[in-house]
Amino acid sequence: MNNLITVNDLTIAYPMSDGEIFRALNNISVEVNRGQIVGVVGESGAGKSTIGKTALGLLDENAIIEGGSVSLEGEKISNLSEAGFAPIRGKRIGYIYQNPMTALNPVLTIGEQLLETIEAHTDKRGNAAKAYAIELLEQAEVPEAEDRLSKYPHQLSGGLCQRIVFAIAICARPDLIIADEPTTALDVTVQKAVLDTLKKLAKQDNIAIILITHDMGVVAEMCDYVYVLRYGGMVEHGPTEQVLAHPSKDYSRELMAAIPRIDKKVDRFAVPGGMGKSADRDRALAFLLRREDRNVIVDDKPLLTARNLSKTFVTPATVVSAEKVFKAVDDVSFDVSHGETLGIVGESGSGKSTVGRMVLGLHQPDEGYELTYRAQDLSSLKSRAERLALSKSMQCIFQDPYSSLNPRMSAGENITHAIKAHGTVGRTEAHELAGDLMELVGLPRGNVRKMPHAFSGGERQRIGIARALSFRPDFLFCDEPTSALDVTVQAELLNLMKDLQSTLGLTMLFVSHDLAVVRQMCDRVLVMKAGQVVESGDCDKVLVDPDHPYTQGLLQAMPRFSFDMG
Amino acid sequence: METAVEHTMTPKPDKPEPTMWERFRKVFKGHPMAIAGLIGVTLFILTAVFAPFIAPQNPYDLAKLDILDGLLPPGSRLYDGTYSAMGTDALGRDILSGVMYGLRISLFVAFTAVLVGSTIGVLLGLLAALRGGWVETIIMRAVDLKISFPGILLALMLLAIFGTGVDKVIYALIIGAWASKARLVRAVALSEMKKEYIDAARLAGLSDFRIMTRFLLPNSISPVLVVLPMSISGAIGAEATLSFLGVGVPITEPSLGLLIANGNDYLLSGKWWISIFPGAVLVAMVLCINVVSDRLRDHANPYLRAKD
Amino acid sequence: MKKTLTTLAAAAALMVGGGAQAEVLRMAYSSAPRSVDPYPFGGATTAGYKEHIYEALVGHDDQPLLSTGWTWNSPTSLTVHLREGVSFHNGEPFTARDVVYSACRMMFKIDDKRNLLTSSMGPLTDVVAEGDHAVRFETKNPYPLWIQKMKFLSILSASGGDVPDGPITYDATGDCGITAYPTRDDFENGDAAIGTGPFKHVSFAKEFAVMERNDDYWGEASKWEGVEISSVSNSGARFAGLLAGDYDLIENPTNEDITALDGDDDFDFSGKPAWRTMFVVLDVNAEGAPGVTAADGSAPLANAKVRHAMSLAINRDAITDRLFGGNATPANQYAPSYRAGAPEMPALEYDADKAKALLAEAGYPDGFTLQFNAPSDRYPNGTRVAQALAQYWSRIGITVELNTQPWSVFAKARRAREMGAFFYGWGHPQGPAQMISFAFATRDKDLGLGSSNYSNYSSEAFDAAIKAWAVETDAAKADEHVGNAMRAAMADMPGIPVYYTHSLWAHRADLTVDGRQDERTSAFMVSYK
Amino acid sequence: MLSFVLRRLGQSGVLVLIMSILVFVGMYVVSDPVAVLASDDFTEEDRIALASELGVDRPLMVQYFSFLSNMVRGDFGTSFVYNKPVLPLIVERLPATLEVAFLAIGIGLCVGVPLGIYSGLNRKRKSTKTISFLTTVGYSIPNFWQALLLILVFAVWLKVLPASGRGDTTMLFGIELSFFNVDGLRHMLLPAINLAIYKICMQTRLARSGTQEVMFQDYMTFARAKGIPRPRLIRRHLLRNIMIPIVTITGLELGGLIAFSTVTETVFSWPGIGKLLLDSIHHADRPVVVAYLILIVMMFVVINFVVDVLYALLDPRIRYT
Repeated sequence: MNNLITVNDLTIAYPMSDGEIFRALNNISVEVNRGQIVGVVGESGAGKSTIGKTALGLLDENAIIEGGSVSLEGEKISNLSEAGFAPIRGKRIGYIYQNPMTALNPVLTIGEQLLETIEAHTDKRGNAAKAYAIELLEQAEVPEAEDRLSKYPHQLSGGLCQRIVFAIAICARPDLIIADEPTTALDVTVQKAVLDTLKKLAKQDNIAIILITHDMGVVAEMCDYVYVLRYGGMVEHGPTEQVLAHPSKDYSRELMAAIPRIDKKVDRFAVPGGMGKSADRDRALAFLLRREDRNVIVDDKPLLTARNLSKTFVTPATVVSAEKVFKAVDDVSFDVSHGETLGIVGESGSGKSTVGRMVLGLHQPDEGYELTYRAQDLSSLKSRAERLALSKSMQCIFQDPYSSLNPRMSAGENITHAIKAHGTVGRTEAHELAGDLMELVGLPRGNVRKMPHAFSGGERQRIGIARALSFRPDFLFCDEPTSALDVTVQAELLNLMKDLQSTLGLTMLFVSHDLAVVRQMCDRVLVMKAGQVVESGDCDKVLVDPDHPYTQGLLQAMPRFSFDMG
Repeated sequence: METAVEHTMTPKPDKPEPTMWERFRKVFKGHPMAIAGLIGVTLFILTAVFAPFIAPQNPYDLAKLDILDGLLPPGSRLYDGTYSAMGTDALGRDILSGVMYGLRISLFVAFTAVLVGSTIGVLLGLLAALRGGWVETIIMRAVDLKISFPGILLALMLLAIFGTGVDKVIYALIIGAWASKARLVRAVALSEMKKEYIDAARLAGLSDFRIMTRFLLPNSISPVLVVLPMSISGAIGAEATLSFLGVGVPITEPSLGLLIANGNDYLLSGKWWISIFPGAVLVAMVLCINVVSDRLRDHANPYLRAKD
Repeated sequence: MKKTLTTLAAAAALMVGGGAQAEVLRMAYSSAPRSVDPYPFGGATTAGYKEHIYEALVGHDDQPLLSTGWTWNSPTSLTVHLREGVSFHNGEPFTARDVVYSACRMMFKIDDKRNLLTSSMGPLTDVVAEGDHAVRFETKNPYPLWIQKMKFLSILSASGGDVPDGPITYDATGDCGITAYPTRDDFENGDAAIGTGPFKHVSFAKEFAVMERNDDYWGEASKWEGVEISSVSNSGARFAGLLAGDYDLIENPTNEDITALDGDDDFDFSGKPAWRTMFVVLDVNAEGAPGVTAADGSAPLANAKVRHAMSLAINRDAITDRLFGGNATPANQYAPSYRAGAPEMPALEYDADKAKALLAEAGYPDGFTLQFNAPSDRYPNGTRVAQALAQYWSRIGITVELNTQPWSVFAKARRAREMGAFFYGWGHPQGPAQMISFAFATRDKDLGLGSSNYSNYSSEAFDAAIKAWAVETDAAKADEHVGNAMRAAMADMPGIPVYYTHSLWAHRADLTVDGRQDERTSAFMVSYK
Repeated sequence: MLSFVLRRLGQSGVLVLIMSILVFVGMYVVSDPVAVLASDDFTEEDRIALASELGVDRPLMVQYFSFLSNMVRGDFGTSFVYNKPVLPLIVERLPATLEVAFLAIGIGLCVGVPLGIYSGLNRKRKSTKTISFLTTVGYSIPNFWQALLLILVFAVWLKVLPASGRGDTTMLFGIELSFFNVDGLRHMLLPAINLAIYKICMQTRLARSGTQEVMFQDYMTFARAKGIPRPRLIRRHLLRNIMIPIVTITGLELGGLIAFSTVTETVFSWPGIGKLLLDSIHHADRPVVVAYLILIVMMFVVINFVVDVLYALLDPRIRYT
């Protein structure tokens, strides 16, 4: 039979600056039929986007097609020139880009970007083109289509932008749409709606879709057939249900096992990782548990109480815009007691991180708040010494592993720089300790001297954790610690944090947008929306049958894959 | 960049950090122009350093000069028998020697001025970014002020107060160099400030000074390093202009710029060698410096490096 | 861009034709005339410009111009007889009334600022019209110099301003019962720019002045239909302008540039020994001079032997023909030897060994340290000469720190007397004596002597001679006194004369230029071959 | 918006104050008007009189405050040298400078930006290497020397362009302009080129690096994926984006040209304000220098302001937020 598109033993190589050759794809074969929705899943580095780029001739100029080919309805297209791709791009193959906010040109209006595509692919001009543009937007379910045309991308939400990208993609009614992580940048509620639209569009024009994603949930809901990639190689492929429910390869199994489940809480993920096991680790633990230099109050009072936290951000006026005031957090109160983990969930912009940053003193809350930590009123802290003691005891695990380490310091230095500065440890001791801590968080101590850029995201996050631990904190604020990571890495990391918490008796404030993760990590949870707490309580209650419609909505939107596996 | 990210994310074989020399080689490998430039720069610097030993004449020792040797065309012999490959100027100063010594002055002036100026600029820029508020306002307004203050008047002031001298020119150029750097660094530092490692440092209770020196500085400096060579050639040009305006280095110790300026008077009368030779050398040197700096810039530009 | 290119081509075509026709003389000055109003400003270019339009009782050559002669009634009273049949550009006849008016105008302060030429009028107590064609000048002390100073008093038409009828009575404030004098604008738009000169004002913009021939000129009318004066301060550009055909004649080409004209068919240059003496001023103060230090702490420059040694060390001929290509004259006294009234003096010899010996004899066998100052932007070749001097002195063992500064800085330091030795040039309209009377005489308010005596030089012999000269109305006797003064000064050498400058003009080869000593450039000097 | 403007105004007020003080002190230490203006046959009495007429015999503080009080009344004083009110003196020379400055910037943009985009798009080509070589040469030659070489070539050897002066001008709304006048344009060309060469090099570099960065943005890839024809890709998507930094820098550059093209104006004896500044500094004409620099400070404030506005116009992200 004649497939719509056939990727045949494709191998793509990049010569790297250090002389090595890096293979983004290795003998990959993919087949897609008309109207079929095919998923290509894999974690970062799997090379899944490269497939789409090859099909559209968008590979970076220095990429080399070492072998194999891509053919569209039998004719080979992978070797076409820039000009040769002209009749294909947008016309026969539509493309949906990872991040709608960056995919649209920030300085051109939506209308301009839509119309130029229409004029490129159809003979519609002037009003006809405009009418068609509006029609497309309406098909993509963009409300008030007409006056969106005059807007600029940054004026619209991510969801809307993605719908506009859809409209652009279907403009020439292509046979195939390549959707590269179409929903990664979107909130879970938006994600669902957007995916539905995409599905609808595909159906109505019988357009085939290659859906590139890392999200099993998305695959489960969208795809009939799925390919699993890893490090540019094919792991396995088959009908979605089969691959997801009964993965035949270890990696696939791991992948599935690593996915946090909203419906049931596991105490550990069935993946390798967690604390390193060795003498170093014990030395590290010994250091961390040596607490005589700290005054531990053990009573039934909560470790941290927050009352009426509010935060207003003011952006000063500029030439063109007046001063803007934005209330990020609006009167939030909560307690965190010893050893417990309090979760805060909410969509982007709900102000959940701001709460934590206020607790840490990285943001100054608005007047009229009350923050007590270890029975100490934080607002009254004056002397540097008090502050110091506090900052040692309250630490943070940051969101973005790529910016949370000082790029100009070795891993070890990143971990122990501060405690050296405070004189907690001496030079040699510090070096030892750095090694031990790295072992503790599951990194070989041999990497102590490496610079951050030599580590992967997950590894950097571990270094971040080691740094936080080095202060022997009681309280950890985890600000979306895994949102930037792949599921398997996330699972390992979450395991590690569970272990550390139980061994060191840490108290945690855990912020995440992913209800499933929160379900796995937290005892109690606050649900935030637009700066306010809409619901709070035990996870098992709130995340199972919530009272508040918003929370219910969140749960609804969660892509869940229903195939249960043993 | 997708590819760049993927690359860092793939498990790396345990490779030691590249040494200075390896980095260096990586930057210049396969860029003949840049290498040529590099060689050029080194040659110029060597000439400047060893001028007193290789120059046929000491052009700064008035007793050695004789106007009877004046305006000799290239390839003549001076009264005392010295061979003058590039001819002499009106005062019997051997142009070749003049160029060697001039190179010395020009490079010295430019380098010290730019280095000191940039250091000041960088520190102020960082301070502005770190402290914000009135500190920032004052520093940035000072930058504005400097931009609207003419260098010639500045140089004149220094000259009037302290008299002529190479050091005065350096002061003038330092004051010329700091502002742009302060601007640049502040911009970069501000974006660095948004990153979480700064929060981490704050959280660790580190002092502002430490944050500035160990965290902000090393991460904000590279753009400055990239423009540094260009500033240096800029400073050489500026020094030349000051000399042309009569407020530059002492006329008895001409820099390249001053040699050119003097030669200017003779261009129309066909005594080309007096300004063309120093001019050519100046251009060549600046050219080398810039070729090298361009290479460094391209290399520092992440968009391009991912592709290299 | 494209458009400009085409226009450019058109222009190029135009250029070829251009240049040839020269009924209008296009001259380029080295600096812009400051005003059309003849009084407020001095300076060669301003003077050169204004004498096209205005004339004075005495010409630049100290000979009668708008006058026919004069008689001394007493050493303090001079009657000048005016030329008859002269009329202004506006047709008004020229009379004594105009002279008194002009004198008043000279003294009058415009917006409370004196005219920079006023000082020459200082000693005058009264100016009286004697009938229509004679004017009497009264001074409180004998003021024979007035004869020569009269050339500063450009004659304006009394009809110019708002002047009540009837005779004008002079007073030193310049008020003279005159309601209003013409303003700067009146002059620049031409209403008040009315003289008796051979050219009439047409327009005067920032760097560009246009004049047309005065066909009713009392003397011989000019051959030039008109004159255009541009001002190009950068010598390179000025010279290039000539070569490019923008101008027919330029003043002050550099000595370097004119060498390019050797054997050039289209362009040529002319020179004229000028009245300016370039010399080194030495502070002879016995307490020592700023910037001059000797090992034994003594004051070298106070020792005449040292000063003579420094003079002996200088090879003046080398300077004049190497740096000036012969377009300068080695100096042998403080005023150009070729000026009327200058005494005969021997050439100054050059002998480095003798200089060394003399220096040793003076007690400085190993020399001393001398900071030598020179303005960097004032005199043609100035900095080079300064370096040459430094060369010669360092050869006889003096350690010279040459310090060149822009004129503005230099002038301040000079006025503040912060310089022990500096290079300086002085030219003067009034013969040889004037300059030394200012430069070397002991200060004397009444006679206005020694006001620029930066040498702190004081010699009875010299002062006696100068004082005698200052009050001598008989020309021959005056010259005698000048001679004595000059010899006295040269014997002590409070300053070292180096050379006399020549004025230079570069011009189209088909023109001849009969230059003048006073460094001015005017159309009268220029004619076709 | 208003608060912003007010803050800016306040700050620039302070700037003007500081600048005026700096210049006052500066000119005071640099030169003595009397020494420069008085001719040698002035008696000491004449000099003292002159000093009092210029008002420079009073203590500096007094001079400064009387200057301030006059300035707030809009009177910037009278030139020592020309004995004319300062403001007209500067204003009448302004058009000449503005013309050349704009022409130079214009040339810079029209030549530099296309070159830059070209070399940004074809990084590997020979021609690109040549361009970058030339740009480097271009701005490594000292401005004054460049000027003389230009004169040498175009005026002396080729005799196609006049070497100096402003040439004929046409009156327009009472302003003398060289633009609408062949002779004027010809006179303007050499100075303009002299100033433009550096700008060309700079614009080329700006446009090149801009292009290189923009070309790797997601939206460029996506636009290609949409199948937009390349010309439009460059005209709309690329150009619009690189213009943003270019405009910002060009603004300041223009300011620099207007304020300090002293060397060029001197060498070509172009009757503009730059030459005026240099002459005034050399003639100790403090009133002119002070007024001049105060105006320049104000100009830069305005330019910064305009640049911000332009920035907003070009970048909707700033316009609508």
